[in-house]
Amino acid sequence: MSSTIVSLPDQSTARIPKTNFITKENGLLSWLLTSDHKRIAILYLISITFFFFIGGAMAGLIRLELLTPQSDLMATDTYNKVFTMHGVIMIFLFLVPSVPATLGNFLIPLMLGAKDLALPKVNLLSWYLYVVGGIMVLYTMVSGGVDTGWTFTTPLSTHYLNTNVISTGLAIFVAGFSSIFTGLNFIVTIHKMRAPGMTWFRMPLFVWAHYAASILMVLGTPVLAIAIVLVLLERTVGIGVFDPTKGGDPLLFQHLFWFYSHPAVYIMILPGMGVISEVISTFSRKRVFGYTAVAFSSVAIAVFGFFVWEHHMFIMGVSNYSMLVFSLLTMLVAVPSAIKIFNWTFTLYKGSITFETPMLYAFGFMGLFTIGGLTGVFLASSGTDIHLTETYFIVAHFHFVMVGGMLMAFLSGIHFWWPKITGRMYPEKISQLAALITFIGFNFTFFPQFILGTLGMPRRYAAYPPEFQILNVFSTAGATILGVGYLLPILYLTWSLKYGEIAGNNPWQATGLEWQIQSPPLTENFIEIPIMDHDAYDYEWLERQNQKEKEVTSVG
Amino acid sequence: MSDSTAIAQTPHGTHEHPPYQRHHFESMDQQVDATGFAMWLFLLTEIMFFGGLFTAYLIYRNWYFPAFVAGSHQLNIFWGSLNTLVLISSSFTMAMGVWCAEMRKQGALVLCLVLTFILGIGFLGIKTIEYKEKFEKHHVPGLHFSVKSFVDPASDPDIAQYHDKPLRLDMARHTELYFFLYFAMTGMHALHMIIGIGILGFMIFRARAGAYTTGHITFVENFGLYWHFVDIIWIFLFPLLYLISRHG
Amino acid sequence: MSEHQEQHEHHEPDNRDVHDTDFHVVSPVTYIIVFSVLLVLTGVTVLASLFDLNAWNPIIALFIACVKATTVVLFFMHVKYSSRLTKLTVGAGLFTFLILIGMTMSDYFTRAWGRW
Amino acid sequence: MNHISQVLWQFLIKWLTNFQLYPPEASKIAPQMDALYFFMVLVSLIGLTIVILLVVSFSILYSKKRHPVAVQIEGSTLLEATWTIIPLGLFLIMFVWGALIYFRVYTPPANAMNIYVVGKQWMWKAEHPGGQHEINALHIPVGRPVQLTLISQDVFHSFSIPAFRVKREAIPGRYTTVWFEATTPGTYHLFCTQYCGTNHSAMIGDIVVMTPEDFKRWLAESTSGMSLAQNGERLFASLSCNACHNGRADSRGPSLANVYGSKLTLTSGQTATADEAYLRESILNPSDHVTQGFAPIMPTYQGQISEDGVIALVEYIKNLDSNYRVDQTLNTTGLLPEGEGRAASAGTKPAGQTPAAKGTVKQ
Repeated sequence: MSSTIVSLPDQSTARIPKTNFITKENGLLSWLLTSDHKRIAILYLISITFFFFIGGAMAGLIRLELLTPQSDLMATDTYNKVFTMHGVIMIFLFLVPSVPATLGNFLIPLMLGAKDLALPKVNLLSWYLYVVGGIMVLYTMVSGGVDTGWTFTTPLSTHYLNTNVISTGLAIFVAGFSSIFTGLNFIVTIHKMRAPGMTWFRMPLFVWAHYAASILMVLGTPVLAIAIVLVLLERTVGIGVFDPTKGGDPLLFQHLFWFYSHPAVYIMILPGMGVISEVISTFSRKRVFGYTAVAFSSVAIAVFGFFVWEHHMFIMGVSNYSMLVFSLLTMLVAVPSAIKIFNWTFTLYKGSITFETPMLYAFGFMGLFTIGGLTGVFLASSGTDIHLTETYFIVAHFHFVMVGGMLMAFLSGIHFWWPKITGRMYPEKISQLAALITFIGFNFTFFPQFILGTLGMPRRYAAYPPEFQILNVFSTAGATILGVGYLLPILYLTWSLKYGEIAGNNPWQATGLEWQIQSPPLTENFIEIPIMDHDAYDYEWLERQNQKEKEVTSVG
Repeated sequence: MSDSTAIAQTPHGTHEHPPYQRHHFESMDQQVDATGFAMWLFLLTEIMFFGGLFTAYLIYRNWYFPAFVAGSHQLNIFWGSLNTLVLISSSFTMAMGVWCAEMRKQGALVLCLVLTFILGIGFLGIKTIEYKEKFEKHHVPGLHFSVKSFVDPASDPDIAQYHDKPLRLDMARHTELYFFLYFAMTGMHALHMIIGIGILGFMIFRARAGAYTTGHITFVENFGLYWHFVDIIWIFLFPLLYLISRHG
Repeated sequence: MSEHQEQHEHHEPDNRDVHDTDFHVVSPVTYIIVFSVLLVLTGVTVLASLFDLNAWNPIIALFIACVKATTVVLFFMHVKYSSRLTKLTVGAGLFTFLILIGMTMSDYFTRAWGRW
Repeated sequence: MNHISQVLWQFLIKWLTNFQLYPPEASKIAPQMDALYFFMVLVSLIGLTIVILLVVSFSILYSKKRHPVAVQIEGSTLLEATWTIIPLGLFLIMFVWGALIYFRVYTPPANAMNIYVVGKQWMWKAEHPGGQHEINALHIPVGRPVQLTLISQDVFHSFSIPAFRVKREAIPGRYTTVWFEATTPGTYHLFCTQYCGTNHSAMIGDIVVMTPEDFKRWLAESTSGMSLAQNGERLFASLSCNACHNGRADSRGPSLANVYGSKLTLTSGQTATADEAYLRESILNPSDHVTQGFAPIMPTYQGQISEDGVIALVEYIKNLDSNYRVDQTLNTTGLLPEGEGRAASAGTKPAGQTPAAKGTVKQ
């Protein structure tokens, strides 16, 4: 019988290798001054988890406030500050770096057969920039907060608020450079550090997705940086570029801001799509259906992503003619996403599917991302956009994409590569339960918001007409469930660091190069640089490899 | 699709590494390539960074053309042209510096870098003179900005040659936007120059110790890219800011 | 697909490589020519601005600036002798830059067409 | 325990009785937009069902238990093309359909009745041509196209009426317009949907749709005695606009009679249509809007008139069909000593001693 089906290797014989990147050096300094991409990935993992829970706490406060129609839990000002912080933290400090800076950082060199990213010191620098940005956000939070909303709409942010816009702006500026350096590092690594034989079309789709996202990071983020610099200058010296009373155009800020912030959505989701490709292929023991189409759709999303930003401004007084162009292009960008969904679905076809936690999260991703993507079309079509934009429909839409999509993908990836990162398995049963809870909680939280939005409930409201209450109650109840779903992994993953089963090199029998080495890997990743002589997701190759190993051990 | 042997790399592990090769690179070629490519990507981010400013410039120039003309006339074309020459010369000396490094001419390299350094300082010096003049004439936006030279050009002898018609107050106010863009763009450019000059100082110091004349010139080469990029920005800033409707 | 070996291309027969890494060494003569071209063009652009050519003034100024920038990129920055990847990178930067400006302008220029 | 469940029960009852998936359709455009909306919902549901069905059935058919050996498949160009082209086609339909509705919402018909809306932190102020002001409310008649001319005094606001399916941002420094025709009398929500600072969620109000008779009664009851155009006339005189725009042969400014809606040739050679936005701009930034044949001598009124004042002036100019009244004002002020004349013209003149200007009659 063919052995493309391999179950977990015998755990009793596996043990954690004595030398690995974690044990190589000890002491806090060895971590803080490391240039090992794997250690930096772990630094990132810890810091983004920290910020995720702060952002999550803010989300909890928002949902609690919205339990009742009046603003009774907190003053409207506080509410505004809370949702601004939620947005700023979740977007700039969690979603943008989530998969790339942790899993991408850890895995891209491993997947390409390289010893490290091309610029290890820049990689460390980018983590430090992230931390500085994060600390500035925390400073903003404790020193009175900021209530611009994460979109910093001018002239509100420049002339009408006296909160800490400047420190927040600088924080985002700094964190933006962290993201630029990560993206730059990935692009260079992917171009220049591939192992012999690792051609473009042998790269795992995870790498393709990161390549596409990195392009967006490198080319988009600077525009956000300059937009923020202009806002800060407007606030400090009052220069008038965005000030209508001085002849400036506040819409220009929107153009510059969304030039980054729309592609940013793809920066957030593309790496997640990369994770899903890996997970679905592994747990159906099958090559990804239409590898080339999936790879190119990532790049297509990245390229088209730059042409669609104006759909955030359809009702803001942009020219109707350019609206037509942008609306059309937005429709086009939906197509590659559809391609991906169907290709993943057909990867299951004639596979041999198992349902471990990463796969459950991946299924969750596919369902929720499909809804998130399709509701995006409602907003891309200019007619329905008029009614639905700036309401809870939009809130629900991007939470389906970002939380239902990206966060699911992130958790999927964390579970999937947990054995590789730590050398230990997570507990399977409870994590499946967590995946289920997350899925249910998520739908409970965000589905009612679609209806709320259609009914016209505006976003960023601390108080709302009483007839919207019941749906908000549903949403808040769901958020509680969702909170449990996110707390569980933190607990059992921490537990598994000490008590988890030992994983062995390749517990999932996946084909990526990262699975062919010890877990946790050595500091230099590969004892000898591998030579790639097969395509990505070549399960027959893996089978031959296993056969060979078996022969060797039986002879020995 | 499956040209698996497309990558011709030096076989790994067979030759000893030069001291400046970082451990994670397989070969010196790979290292040089990767860092050069990274530098180019960094320059892309710089292009986009300035892109936002250029967009703002184009929009407002289009909207408030008379104000931009009047504002432009306030800039001294002599200093502007001189600065262009200075910067182009510094680019030339930098390019020569890279060549000297390639040719392993240590003395000449140091000379070129010092010349570049001096020209860079010169550029900033001239910029300071110009800024000072703007300050004195109350043309710094957000800071006691005055539209006097624009509503009453006759009062301003510096622009007599252009015979500017007085601007109405509503248009004259928009010169503030012009000057803001002037300061933002040239200031951002000057900031890049300052950073560059700082690095140049460090490089002169290292070059005298012979660091770049051993065949490993990546740093000089990449710095050269940066310096030329800053030059290119100026090449666009000069006509856009200084040369609007200069005919009297 | 792979760009690793493109930098090995050599363009001029008189190219002299004296060190172990494979750079194309651009001769000082080229630099001097480029330098003088840049100086001349600076003169031309200043001169052109002194004549009233209506809409042509900014076009000429920008055209000259583009020529100057291209010269710097090609020779001082060695792009003419660089790998296809470098050329592609420069192209990508230019492309996104034009997208930013062009598509933003598409809004501003067509606003006047309708009454909205 | 009992208590809590009772609250929950009440809640559910309330919800089930008031359950709705979309707001009432109270305007002409609403059913059209809903048609597209439900088309999209349908397409989405079908798409989602296909994905879920495929995933579930593959998961069952090809689970490891049933299907222990995976069959490696490369891909299929035909399938690939199918799920590229079908979604693309559907998305294009939605694009065209959506654009048609978009243009309908933002293209007011010529006979629409115009109401000015000023947004400011944190209230909406509607100004009817007859001089009726309302805060955080808008009274409109049923069955008549209503055009809103929106502007903001400070930050971006967004005027949203979910029951009408229309929404438009009020932008600082620029007029925007939207129109609708209410079909059902009733009271509907008005929201500000663009985040505008502390009391964003308090910037709400009621849209009161009334039968034409009720509306007429309401207009009569809530009039402040002076129409918007009359207010404008007062301002016109007090700002001495009539010193130049008096329609005389030797006047320094162009005649403003019947200027609204006409095509103007500017000194720059461009032509412009004198609509509300143009009139507003030429008051605040006159240098950009000098009509051919006139010297650019008009001072800017930026910072001197509030948005409400500009609206009054615009409304006055819109309804100015002869220079007779301008001339009258000028003559009377000319007879009075300097200063007094202004006060007189500003204070007493237009308060209804002459039959109301045409604009006020219009509505």
